[in-house]
Amino acid sequence: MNRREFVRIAALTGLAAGTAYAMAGLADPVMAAETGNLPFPADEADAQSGGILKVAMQIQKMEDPATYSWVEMSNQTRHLLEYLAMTGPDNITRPMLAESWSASDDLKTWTFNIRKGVMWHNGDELTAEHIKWNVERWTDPAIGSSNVGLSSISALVEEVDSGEKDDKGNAKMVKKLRDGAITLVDSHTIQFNLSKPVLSFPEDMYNYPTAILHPSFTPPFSDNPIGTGAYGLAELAVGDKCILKRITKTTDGKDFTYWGGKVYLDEIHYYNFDEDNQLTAFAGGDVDAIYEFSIEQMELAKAVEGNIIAARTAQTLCCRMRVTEPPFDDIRVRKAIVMACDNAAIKALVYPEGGDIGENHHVAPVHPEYFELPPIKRDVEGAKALLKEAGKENLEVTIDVGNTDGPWHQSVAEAMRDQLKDAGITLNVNVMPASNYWEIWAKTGFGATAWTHRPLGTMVLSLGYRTGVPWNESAFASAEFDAALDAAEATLDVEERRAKMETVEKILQDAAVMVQPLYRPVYTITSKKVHGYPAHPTQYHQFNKVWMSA
Amino acid sequence: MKLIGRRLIQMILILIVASIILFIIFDSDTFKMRIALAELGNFGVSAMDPDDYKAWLVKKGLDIPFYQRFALWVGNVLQGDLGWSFEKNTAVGPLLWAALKNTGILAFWVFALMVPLSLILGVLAGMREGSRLDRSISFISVFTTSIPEIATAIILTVIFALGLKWLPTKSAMISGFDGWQLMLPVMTLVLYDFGYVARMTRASMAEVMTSQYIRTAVLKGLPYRRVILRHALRNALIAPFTVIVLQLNWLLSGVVVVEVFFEYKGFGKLLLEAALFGDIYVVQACTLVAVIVAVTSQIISDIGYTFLNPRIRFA
Amino acid sequence: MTEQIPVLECRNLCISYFTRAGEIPAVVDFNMRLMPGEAQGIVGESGCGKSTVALAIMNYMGKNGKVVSGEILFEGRDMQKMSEEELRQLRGSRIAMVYQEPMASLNPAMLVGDQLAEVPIYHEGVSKEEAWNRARDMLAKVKLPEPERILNSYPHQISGGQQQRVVIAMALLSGPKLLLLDEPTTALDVTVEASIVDLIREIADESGTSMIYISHNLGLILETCDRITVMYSGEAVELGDVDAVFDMMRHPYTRGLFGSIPLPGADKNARPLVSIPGQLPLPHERPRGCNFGPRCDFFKAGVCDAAAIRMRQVRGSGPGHWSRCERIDDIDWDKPIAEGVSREITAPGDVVLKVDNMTKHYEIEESALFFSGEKKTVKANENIDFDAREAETVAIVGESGCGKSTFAKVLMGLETATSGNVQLGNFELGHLPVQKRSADTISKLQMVFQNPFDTLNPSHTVGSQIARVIRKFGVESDPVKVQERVLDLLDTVKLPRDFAKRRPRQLSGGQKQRVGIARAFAGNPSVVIADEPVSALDVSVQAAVTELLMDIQAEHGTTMLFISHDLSVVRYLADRIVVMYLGQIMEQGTTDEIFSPPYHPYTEALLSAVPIADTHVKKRRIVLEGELPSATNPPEGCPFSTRCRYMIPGTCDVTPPPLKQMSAGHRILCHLTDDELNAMEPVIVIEGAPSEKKEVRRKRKSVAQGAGSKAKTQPAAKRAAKPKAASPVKTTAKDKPSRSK
Amino acid sequence: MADITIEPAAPSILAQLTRTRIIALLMALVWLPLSAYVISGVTPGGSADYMLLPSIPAVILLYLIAFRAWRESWVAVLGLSLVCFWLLVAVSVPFLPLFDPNKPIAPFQIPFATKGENFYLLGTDYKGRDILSRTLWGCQRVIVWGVTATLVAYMVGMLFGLLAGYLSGWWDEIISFLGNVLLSFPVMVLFIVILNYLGPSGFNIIVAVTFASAPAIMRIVRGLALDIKTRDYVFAAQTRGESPLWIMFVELLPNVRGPIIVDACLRLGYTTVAITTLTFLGLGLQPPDPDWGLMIRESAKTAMLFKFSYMLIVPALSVSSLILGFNLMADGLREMSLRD
Repeated sequence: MNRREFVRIAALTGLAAGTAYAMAGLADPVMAAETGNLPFPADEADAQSGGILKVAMQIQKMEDPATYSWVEMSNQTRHLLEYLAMTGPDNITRPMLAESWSASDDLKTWTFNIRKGVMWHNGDELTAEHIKWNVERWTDPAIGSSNVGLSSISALVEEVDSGEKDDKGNAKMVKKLRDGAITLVDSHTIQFNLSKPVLSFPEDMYNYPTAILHPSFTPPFSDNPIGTGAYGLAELAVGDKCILKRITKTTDGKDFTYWGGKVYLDEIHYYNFDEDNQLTAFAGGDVDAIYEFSIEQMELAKAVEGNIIAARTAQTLCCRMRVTEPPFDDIRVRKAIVMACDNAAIKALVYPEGGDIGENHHVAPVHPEYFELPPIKRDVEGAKALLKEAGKENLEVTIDVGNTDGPWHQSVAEAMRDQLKDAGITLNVNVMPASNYWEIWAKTGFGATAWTHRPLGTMVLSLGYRTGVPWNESAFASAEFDAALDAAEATLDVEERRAKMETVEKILQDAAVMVQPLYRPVYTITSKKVHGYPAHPTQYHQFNKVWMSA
Repeated sequence: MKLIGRRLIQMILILIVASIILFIIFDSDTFKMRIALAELGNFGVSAMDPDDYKAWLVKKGLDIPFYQRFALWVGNVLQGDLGWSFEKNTAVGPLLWAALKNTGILAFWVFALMVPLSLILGVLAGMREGSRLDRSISFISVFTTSIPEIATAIILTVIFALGLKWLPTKSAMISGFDGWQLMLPVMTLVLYDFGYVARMTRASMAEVMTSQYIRTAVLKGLPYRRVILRHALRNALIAPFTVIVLQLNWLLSGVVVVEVFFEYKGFGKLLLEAALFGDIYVVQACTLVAVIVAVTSQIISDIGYTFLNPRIRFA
Repeated sequence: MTEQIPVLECRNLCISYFTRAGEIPAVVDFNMRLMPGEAQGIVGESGCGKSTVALAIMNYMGKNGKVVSGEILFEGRDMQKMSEEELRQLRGSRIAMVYQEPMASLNPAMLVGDQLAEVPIYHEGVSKEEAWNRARDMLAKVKLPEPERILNSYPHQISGGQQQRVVIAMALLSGPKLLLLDEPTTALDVTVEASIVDLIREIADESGTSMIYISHNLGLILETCDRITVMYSGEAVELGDVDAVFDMMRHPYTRGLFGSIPLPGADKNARPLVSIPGQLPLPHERPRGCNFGPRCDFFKAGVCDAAAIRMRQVRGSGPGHWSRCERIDDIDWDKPIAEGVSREITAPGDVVLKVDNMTKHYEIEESALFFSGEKKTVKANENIDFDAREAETVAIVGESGCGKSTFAKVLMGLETATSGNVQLGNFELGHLPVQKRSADTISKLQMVFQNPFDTLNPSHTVGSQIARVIRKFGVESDPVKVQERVLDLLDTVKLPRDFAKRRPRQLSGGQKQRVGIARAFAGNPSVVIADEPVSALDVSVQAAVTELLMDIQAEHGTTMLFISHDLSVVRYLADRIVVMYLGQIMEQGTTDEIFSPPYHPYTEALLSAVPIADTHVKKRRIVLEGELPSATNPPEGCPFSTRCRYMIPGTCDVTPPPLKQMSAGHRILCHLTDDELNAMEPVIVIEGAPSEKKEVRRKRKSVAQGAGSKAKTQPAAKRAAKPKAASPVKTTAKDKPSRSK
Repeated sequence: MADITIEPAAPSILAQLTRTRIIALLMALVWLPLSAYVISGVTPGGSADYMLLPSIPAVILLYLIAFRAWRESWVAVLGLSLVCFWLLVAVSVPFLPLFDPNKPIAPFQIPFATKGENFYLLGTDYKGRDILSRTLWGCQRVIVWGVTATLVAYMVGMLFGLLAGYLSGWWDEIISFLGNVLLSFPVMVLFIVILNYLGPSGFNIIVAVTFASAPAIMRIVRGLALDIKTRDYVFAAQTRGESPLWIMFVELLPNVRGPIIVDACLRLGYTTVAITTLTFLGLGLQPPDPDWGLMIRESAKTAMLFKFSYMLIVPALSVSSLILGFNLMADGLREMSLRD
């Protein structure tokens, strides 16, 4: 167990981060220990208060935070609405509105201690009751929150007959909170009783739609924005701008004190720019920071004065083959395709700066339980031999590409096309609009699907590769794999889990389900005036300790 | 006046036809899916089963057949309600007015510069057809008109914004109105458009100058000034007048690329974004405006033509 | 007289245009002396340089025209040496001009009053009010009714005749010493032309202004001028007193010109017209020596083409009579021009075409998708009733808007008759549109069109256009035979066979008209409608085409309906004449019956209006008043009642006139009694001695009546562009001079 | 753009030129292989390249013929030279020693840069693709789609124009009304709506251009047809009992051609602008094959810097020069037709 891992485990077990760092013998330059269990970075000595941070981002609407569908939406409210936990730029999750948490050994009971003295913008104090109200709301079928899909929350609900019938006359099932799933221990302690073990409960609590709302909330949020954050909403114009200002008074006129210590910025301004134009807006001096720029814009970014920030992520592209569709039902074909590809070369071509090489098993180096398998090697001759064996010489296949995460998908596919040519495989790249791709992503024989970053590797594998799960786009089915994954997921200890992950990763890699060439970095840029800007893997804006020099 | 009546009725017919077609187009599954994607995100949509999707459509009011939505929309528009933008999550009316206001400012300056420039150059060139001045002006106007707006925008940006750094690159005007940011878009449009109007003016002037009544005027012994100012200009400016008014219509097209390139928040950008999003009511409203502007400019040009041309006025 | 300074003198004037192709001499060695009060006519075919002379006098040559040598003296001062400002002061004040197209010559966007007032304001510096007053007076002087209304009108609000009067008034406003008239009546209807000519003559008599009258019409010159200059291909070929030149032509071209116009004495069978062979040389292709040489019967190599020909004084004539003929003394001028080959008279046969009470009404409405305007009925043809026999030529005569074209359309099946019948042989086709007619019927009825530039499709070869007709009408279908037939037809119209491969662009106007005739006769028609087939051609070509048409007609025994506005031509070639006015037949009868009393009052006026280039002819002067009514709103009663000088109030303007049978085929539609009609005197009398002419003219002047007559639109005949000699022609056609280079 | 008024008189120079069958043959020789090459989307470098080989002399021959005919108008000759230059590039680009236009080599090489043994005359783009190669290859797509779209628009516009102009009556009312409906949309709105609906591709650009241009063409042709149908030769054909179709296509159509050629040159320019602009807006031709609008689009977000502005300037100047060529040609032809 290295030190970084230790910190992570400590956090998972509910130790205060600072303590964990101290135990790991880290100098802890980043995380505040002395300010007492805060998830934010330490205050910098020369930090100056005041100033407006202008950020270019797409401005979305603020309807119901429980049904957010875009990261941008959550960024707009991230400094108003806060979460039980917070995953930092280092991919480590720390307590936020919760002070600490603990899990039972079977990982079926999670107890959260709610931070005391957290004040709502209307003057109320945050209690466990409020948390319960939020969790109940997420599980309300009428709300339709995607949080129900989180493994943690799904373990709190049961399917019941809604009493209605669908078109075919079958009983319509709805998910409802189980009785006794939530127990209020005291005013600041809440306990979740799960139906199955869940490892990622704290990580789930920083999933962007899990922001904690005041019980007085009615959508849209922008009409009556009450949160616990340091900032309030001053103006929102969708597709134009979103202006946040420091809160000094509660709505009932009292002085507002923020629980999270010092914040520096007076105002945070989001201005709407398309992703393509954010960097040029930055270059033109309109904004101080941007949501993201693409790899194509790297050279432009380098030429502009500013700090380029690259975040390591688990965001990836899975060029996955559906194992039930011919010719991919033949593992020799899949293997040949995988072997003929050179992931390292593709990564170097598509994302020369930052990022990680993919290893075709969908566990990223940034994941804590990542087990490093031997590097995969390109083997063109082997591929040819396999094809010959399978009687599929001069194989011609088509890959569907939707560029759902940007044109780099296509670059990957084209690079693959060139590499596969060496093995005598003809790859046709079928480019289609993103919306069309999402209609066929789970059905097509060969498709390039983007997977987003998730804090734990097991989370992804559970979602995408267990037998029969809805998002199992490759139709991969292996009892062995499921069992190995179960074992890993039941293990709280990271070191142990990592060991178990070897089998999991190996099974998936050997099944040659996908060519996963890379984990892409996420780039952003800030002006030299901006200090402490976080490089978050999922582009979550955490501006509490960001400050502007004059 | 009967003509105007005809035009107005024609306009209403066009509007009805156009908006029905738009409703049909945007009724397609592709567009609904596009709205869903934008609203719910990629994974959000892919996680939906058909029932959920249907429910979502019901929630958005997109499950209603297009003809019913059309009828509803017509009713609302007649009451001054232009509908709701899916993308911007706001009423279309204010959105459209803000965009039109910005485009209006742009158009005002474009016209304020382009009209005198092109008329003066056109008249100077047409006055002495074939002279060196005429040929220079003609060539310059062919030249500038030949450079598409996107290229003009690039060249001006490279020179004035990137190279000399005199002007800002983009015109998003995020911190309020800024005249400097208006300059590149205006220059682009003026540069592209003036040549066309100047050429029309020149052709009209040249034609008038060879006409027999100018010969009559000269052979009547009138001073050259009088011949030009009293006899030639009045007739020569009839055609450019209508052309200029019709440029309004062109401008609505022309601004799209300029506004998108310079990030200027006007009508063109709104339209393009709404169309790409599948934001039916915004597209409808923009089309409404576009057609009204087009037909109105036609009416104005008709009236102006009639007014300026006694041959028609007193027919 | 000799002491007087000429108002204008042109000495050895040479004018050239400078184009990319180089210098093109437009006028060469032009001399003219115009004394005060004198009226000088310049006559010539298109492209002869007559308008260039006028514009050179005004010093308005455009940017590429230039006086190369010689001088123009205005009252003794060289205009070339004047400054712009001096010129400006002359123009419009001392020298004024009247133009061919009155509508185009007036600024459409200015009130007539303003345009008139400019003249005194800028030349005499008078106040605006004073200027308007003068303008008003001047309008009254040019006999415009309601001058006040006209002053406050825009040009398009008044009729063509009135516009021309306005232009004349504008020219006269500052009492010019010299008035230039450039084809001032060409764009007008015949009856309107007559009244304008009348006005011009009156002005000349009254004010003592010198005039230069440019025209292609010899008759007009005779009626208006004292002296005449005949121009050919940029040169004056003959000049002298009008009488001297008309009675003692001393240049072959002048003689040729007279030979090709049908004068009252001519007869199509006994004394056919004699055309001048060949055609006008292009300005940059003029031959050496005499320009007329290649077309001249008296051409003598070595004499006529040796060097530029000088003007020579004509011996035995008046002092000012000159001719540019090298062989002036060698030619026996008294010997009549070689006569045309006379034709055998073919007696008219059975009735081929019978038009019985045919009426055609149009409904016009303001067409729109959603508005229906009021419907108006245009009575284009009303009770047309006549017949035509085999081998007969029936002429339909009338001014613009008389319904000639509609009638042709009904015959051809492009329109159907509203009522009545049209029978071709025994076959009824008045209600049968062309699509429903059999190829046979269609081929029996063919047409020769007016405008040579429109008659052939510029995109197809001559041969293919004729061949199409042959195939279409099923005359031949075998390609070889079709081709043979095409060549035969070209022979028939006297065109070289290789023309079959040419495109219309490469043909001259006359040649195109020949092809048009070949096409019409390709299907062996029994009736040919010729719609003003020669009116757009130059005079010297007209005769040739007319003759050709009649030769073929005579040969095939074809019936011809000859539509024309020109009574001289009609008189020459028609057997019978139908006179139409506002869609109705006013009078019909044999040519003799029409040209001698009793007349319909309209026929009488029409006869009087036609200018005749013969000093032996005496005309009664009848000038029509009022305007040509609109066909959409014809007068009640007799259509001619608004302009008729015999109008009986209460009868003519209320009751439609009865049809009077004067003799077997002579019918007149009029309220006048037979006695009144019979009491009419002949309009045209041919007299013996040329010397009486002067008196005749004086007399005419006293009869002359000015009136604001109106031409509704310009005659269709004039709409066509004048044949341009400039079209790129490379031909070896018969009517092309064989040039010595 | 609003319509340009065209002198109805058939310019004789044009008529003379178009008459020549050779020219039609040469044009076909250039056009058919080139459009087949681009539209079928064959991979360059294959044997398909050789079908462009005969087009090269054809372009040169065409240029010489037109040069001779138009030499008096330097405006027309200049325009012709520009257009023929790009046409020559389009047919000969597979044979030029260029880098693969889609192959990333070394990104952000400025013009005249030498890296390794490679020399980049116009530099490379953000992906490291050679700009010179992309520009030259790009003209193929621009020219082929532009001209094809214009051609189709003309066919449709002329057909309807002839129907409306010659048949008049209800045909005219209906066609003119539909034309007005389409003309009432600002062109860009029409493009956006159509391409947005059909999806961005070359074929859909043809559809969109047809919808946008055909009404204007229809108007011009209708006007010409209205004029021509009063000519005596049409009258003659009618009185000969020819069918309306025959009259429209044999009598009217060839005579409409003259004035239409000037308009066609202008419209080729508009279409080129439209394709470039639409591609820039993301509604036109799709990546990765090179196209000027696409190059601008890609560079506008990756190279908005003075030192990288060559990436924008090169395609911008290329498209401008092609359009300038079309416009100058139109201008020269009109001037010549007016002179005669």
